Amino acid sequence: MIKIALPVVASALVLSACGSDDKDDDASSNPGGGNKPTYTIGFQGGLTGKNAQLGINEANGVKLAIEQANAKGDLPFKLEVKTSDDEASPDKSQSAAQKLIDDGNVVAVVGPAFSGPTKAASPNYAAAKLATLTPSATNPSLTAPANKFTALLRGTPNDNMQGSGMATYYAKKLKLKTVLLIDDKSEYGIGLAAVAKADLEKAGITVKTESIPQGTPDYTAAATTVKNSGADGMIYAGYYQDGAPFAKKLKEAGVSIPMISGDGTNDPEFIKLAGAAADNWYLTCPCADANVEEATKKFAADYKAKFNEPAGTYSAESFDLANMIIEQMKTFGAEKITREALLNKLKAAEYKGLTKSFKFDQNGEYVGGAIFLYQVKAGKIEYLGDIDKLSAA
Amino acid sequence: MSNNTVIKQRSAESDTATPVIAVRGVTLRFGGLVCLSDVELTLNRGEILAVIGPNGAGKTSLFNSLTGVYVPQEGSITLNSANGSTHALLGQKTHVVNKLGLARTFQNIRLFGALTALENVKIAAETRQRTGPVSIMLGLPNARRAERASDRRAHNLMEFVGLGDKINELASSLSYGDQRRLEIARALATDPQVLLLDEPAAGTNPTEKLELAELIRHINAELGISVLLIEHDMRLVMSVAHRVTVLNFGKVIASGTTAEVQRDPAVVEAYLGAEMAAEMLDAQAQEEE
Amino acid sequence: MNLNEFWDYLIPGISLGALYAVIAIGYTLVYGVLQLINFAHSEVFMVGAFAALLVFTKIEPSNPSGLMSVGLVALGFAVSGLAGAGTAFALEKVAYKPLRVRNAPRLAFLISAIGASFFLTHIAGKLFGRDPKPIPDLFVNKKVFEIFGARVSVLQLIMVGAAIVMMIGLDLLVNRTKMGMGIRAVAQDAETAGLMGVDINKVISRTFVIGGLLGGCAGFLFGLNSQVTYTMGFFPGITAFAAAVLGGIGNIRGAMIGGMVLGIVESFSAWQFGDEWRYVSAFAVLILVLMFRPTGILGERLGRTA
Amino acid sequence: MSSVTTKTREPEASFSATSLAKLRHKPWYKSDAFRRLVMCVLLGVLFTIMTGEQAGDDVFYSLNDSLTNWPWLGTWVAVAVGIWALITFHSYLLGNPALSPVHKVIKDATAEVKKVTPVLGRREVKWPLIIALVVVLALLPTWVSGFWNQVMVNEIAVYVLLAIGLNVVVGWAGLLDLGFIAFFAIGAYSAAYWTGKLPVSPPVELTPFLVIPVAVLTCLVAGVLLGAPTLRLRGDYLAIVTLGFHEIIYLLATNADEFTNGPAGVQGVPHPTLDLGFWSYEWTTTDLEQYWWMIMVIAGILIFLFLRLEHSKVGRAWTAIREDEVAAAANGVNTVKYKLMAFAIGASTSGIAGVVMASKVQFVSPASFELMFSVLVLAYVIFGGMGSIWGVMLGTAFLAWLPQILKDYVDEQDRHMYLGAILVIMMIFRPQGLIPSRRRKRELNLAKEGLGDADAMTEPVGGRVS
Repeated sequence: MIKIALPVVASALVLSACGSDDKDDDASSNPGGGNKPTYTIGFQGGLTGKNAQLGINEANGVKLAIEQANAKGDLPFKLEVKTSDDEASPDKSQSAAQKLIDDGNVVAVVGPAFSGPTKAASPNYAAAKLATLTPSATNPSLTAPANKFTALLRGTPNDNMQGSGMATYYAKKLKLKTVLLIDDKSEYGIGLAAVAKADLEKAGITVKTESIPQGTPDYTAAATTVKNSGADGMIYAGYYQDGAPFAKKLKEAGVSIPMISGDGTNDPEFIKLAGAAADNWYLTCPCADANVEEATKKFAADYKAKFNEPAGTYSAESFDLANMIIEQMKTFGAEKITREALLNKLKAAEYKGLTKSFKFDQNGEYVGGAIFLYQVKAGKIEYLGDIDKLSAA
Repeated sequence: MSNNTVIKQRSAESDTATPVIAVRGVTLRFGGLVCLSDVELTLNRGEILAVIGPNGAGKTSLFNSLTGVYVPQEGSITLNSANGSTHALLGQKTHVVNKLGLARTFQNIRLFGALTALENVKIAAETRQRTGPVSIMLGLPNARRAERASDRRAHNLMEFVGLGDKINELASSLSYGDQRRLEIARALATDPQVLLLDEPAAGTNPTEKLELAELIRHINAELGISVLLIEHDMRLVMSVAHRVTVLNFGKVIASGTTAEVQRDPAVVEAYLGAEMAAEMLDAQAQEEE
Repeated sequence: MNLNEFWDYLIPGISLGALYAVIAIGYTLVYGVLQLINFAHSEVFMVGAFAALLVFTKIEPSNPSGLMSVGLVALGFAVSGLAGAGTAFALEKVAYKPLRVRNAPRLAFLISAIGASFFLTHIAGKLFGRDPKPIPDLFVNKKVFEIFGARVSVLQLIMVGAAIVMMIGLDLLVNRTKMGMGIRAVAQDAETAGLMGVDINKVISRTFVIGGLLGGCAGFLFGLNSQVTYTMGFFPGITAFAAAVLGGIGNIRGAMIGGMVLGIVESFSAWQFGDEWRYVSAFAVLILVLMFRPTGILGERLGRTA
Repeated sequence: MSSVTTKTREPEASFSATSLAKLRHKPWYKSDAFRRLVMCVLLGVLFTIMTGEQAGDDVFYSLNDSLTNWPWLGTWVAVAVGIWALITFHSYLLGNPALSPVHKVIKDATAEVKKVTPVLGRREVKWPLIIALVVVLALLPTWVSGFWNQVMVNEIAVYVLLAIGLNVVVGWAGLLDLGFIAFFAIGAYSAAYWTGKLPVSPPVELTPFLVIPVAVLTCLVAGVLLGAPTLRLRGDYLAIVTLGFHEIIYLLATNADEFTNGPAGVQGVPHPTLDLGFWSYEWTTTDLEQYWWMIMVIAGILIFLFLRLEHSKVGRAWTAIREDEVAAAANGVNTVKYKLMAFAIGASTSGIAGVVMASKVQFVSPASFELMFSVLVLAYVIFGGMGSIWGVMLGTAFLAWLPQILKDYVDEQDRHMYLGAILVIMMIFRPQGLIPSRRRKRELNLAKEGLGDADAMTEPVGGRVS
């Protein structure tokens, strides 16, 4: 027994020690001088496990932002990135957070990616006064003051806005009578669906609900359910990975009612996966047209060049949030950046990014933000405009 | 439990004519294959009954039916306990049958090989104790007492079967004959009224066979346990059994004392084939003349 | 509950069940000869799908139809079947045979299989990307037939047809050929079969190859039906394993029946209770059946099916 | 029976020497050395892919990149061929290995260890060692960083608790349970329910410590409810039933939104508090050491209780059932009762772990209870050496620690690839696990020799082929 146990334990301890030795070299130990100080922006999200692709998209967005900021050469400091994988699991989230908290160089964090891990890790971040800017945790309850998640800033409109945007469009513009509301049993999906349902019912529309969980082996039955539901409009609250095969089956089943989905589906990949079946789908997004502006085009090209895949859902949002952090860090000038000071600056900051403008209220909630509507036409996501304006017209 | 009641003395004075086990009209089928057909068998209290028969005659199937491993389709098996109660054994679970007082050994020894000899016996002894997991985990006095008692009982039984010096050896490392005896000790540890021995002499050498015969008689006489014995070795059967029942093709073809059965033409035929049997019987008749 | 809806849900149930059945055969065959759960079979299925994806991404068929489509589908079967067979073969050689030679306990095989499954999943993720990818259209003719008022797509016909052909072929193979006799012999009693001169290693290897072939083809059909991802094997794998057990593991016909039953149960529960209860119903049916028939619906071993 | 194939080919006397030689001659491509070479080259290619680039949008990217990266590919293949050469020609290259200095050092070291091992078993050596180990473990959190502290509590300690429970089921009673995390979930949701955090409110609100007995009871009942009808199933059937049970519990947690709040989970499960009248303590988010010590105490109590059980009639009865169910029943062991007991004990341990997890993380959602975790915890137990509490704990600690440490050395997304590879390699070279229990080891040896008819888990597969 000892023969095996000793070497295993010993090597474990040695390796653990090596792995975490960056704890000591705090940024404050080499202030100014000839060398620029080095700071790290952390990223926490699920890089493995369920929906890993979203976490990877976000991590890549952050990496790209930091690489570009360093390359520009106008920073009074050097930036590094440190990713920490929480496997999209709440109980792994605390240690992932701690990894970033432990590293004295980390001054702010982009993430956590999902609401569950955010809920689990936010008390730890709050205790460490380490700012976390989440690009994709949309659960409305996160910013409730009772939680005391004082270091959490939500860099995305919560479920409420998109859900009500969809409801508004269906109620006022298309004037539908019965809407079938489908969620994918992900946190994002049920949150979005709950808001949409409340708003649709408020507008006097009959709502039918269905759940089609992620990774359903065959969407034919689901498509049949939609076909037979008698609804004259459908909302799909989920991600494109599942939305795409579902769209294919809907097309095969001959469903032709209006279909709308949120930013989880608003992605070029949706069209790539669903092909012609994606046509006519409405897609909402709290982000203005991503295809028109030069800056976004450049971002898309740079991203593709670096990661050899197109920028995915939340890549640009994470890119924005990282840049927002960098911008605030610049305001420190030669001064030493502390977590708390940066957190306070970020709370008050305003930043115009590629996707939208970022600003937070006193609870860390994203402020403002119109919801924009897109539609897939002939294999392209086309910009239709602000939902409120479209519906008013 | 005190030391001297560990091996209970069951009085041999009880009426030897009352059957402990009565098998009536038992028929066991597997699909179309009839293993036992209308088997009748009576084991009287305090006797040693041998069940003999050629290979495949259904002897082990009979044992399995008695102990609840197989459930025969027809018939009844009754156990008349020493305390006067009667139990139907048919369809009972194996461990319940054991609790009612039937213990058995196996033709192909089935010991718990990774445990020591003593532990094998203890397992069986402990099935008669009522201590639960909670009192064991908390180390309550009754659990400790029970552990000590089973330890003592196991030691005594090991001595009884003559393995007193091998208690700490692994069951699988014992010699064949010792394993047979360990299996008997394990069966005795459940404090049975009836002991079912399935070919206990198979694979043992002549000396061991003699010792085994001695042990069986001992068990029967000293402990007052009725014994049902399956055996191929005729010398052993003739030396220990009070009565013999002969099975062939799942049917009882003869039953009686050893001498009666030996002369039964049907038995001889079953063992030797019709022609040989005729010759044998002729020869016997001539001898007697 | 009207009759039209009944057909509407029965047909996807059957086509999904046919896929489950084909995968389940892979589990059942291996269980038959080795009495162990080949946990990594779901990855064989995934590799089959990726093989088809690679080939068709390279070919980039543009608006294929008619004979061209038939050829492409046949190519898909060939490629994915070969890839599946190859993966299963390698799997046996790397994750099972060394353990067999060392007389490892059965649970070690299970863990080895789980390890192999992890490894294959994630190396596929690394090698081919972690985002789902579509298999290009192999037939533009998406014509939908009406059978009893229910819609049946070409793909569903292909799925069911292929499954039936594979199952009949396998049944003939196992029951009518010398190779099948070897498999049955090993399934019944490996030791005796070995003494009779059956090369057990070869039989086991072949069993894996056959199972892998079917699994790979199922992966291709599955990918065609939705899309290809590195994690796509896990749940169909679990369900197919459940199907194999439901039918009586080790029994080929049992696997077919089990797969069909689970496919239909899933589809009907999607209809009656909603899609989110699909696996709940499937596993509830499994547990209930096993409570009353502890060895599954048919409950025999591979060796005794003939 | 382990030499089946070799014995069947006894050459007869009529064969001439040359014809025999011909029979024995294998073509070069069938020789072991050549096969090994092919294996090694393939492994080299595999390593190239494993260490290559992550593919993205283009499915061919990684293939093209890795397989045209000649220096890299060449290095790996060269290393592989080098290893092959070493294996095949080691006697030429190194001389007789038995004489080489390295060999001697290893041999001496093992001899030394073997000499020490029995000494360690002696009472006066053993207890001080155990006490020292406990002290070291207790001090451990004060030496490591906060990150490792979190890992130790959330990922290692909680899973060690789980593994201790699963060891009772798998290691001792020999039941193959692929749905163990279901009870973990029941425990965690019990904690959420009884502290009033679920959408449905409980009759009385309890503190986490008081929830533990309630959760234990709930899991006990759940274990019995699942076990009673299914425990008569054979090994593999039981495996799929438990797996199904897990999936049902998981989907109930996900789908029954009105009761569990669905995938969004429930937040704010309170930290435990201890009030002994004269002294009270409240755990907080930053109290990592205190959590570690709390779990150490819980684990210590469980280990103490379970070891007693193992060395009692219950443990012996489990061994008996594992080895030969028929013989056990024939000797009066109520097999169903004992199996059920193991199942229930395991389930309630899992429940304790669930409560601890819920109140440490303060958040419960289905994402913590995915099927993969049930599979993983079984792998942990077997990797450590089922049946031996120490082995199981070490194995779990190692495998839970490994993905965390790999974070620093490999791409985070690739960690499970390495984990998988390690599982396979470990099972090939040490199928009995890191520290197998003595009884289990004996059973394995018996089964290998074809003597014992061990339980479904130790019995070799495929009829023991040579």
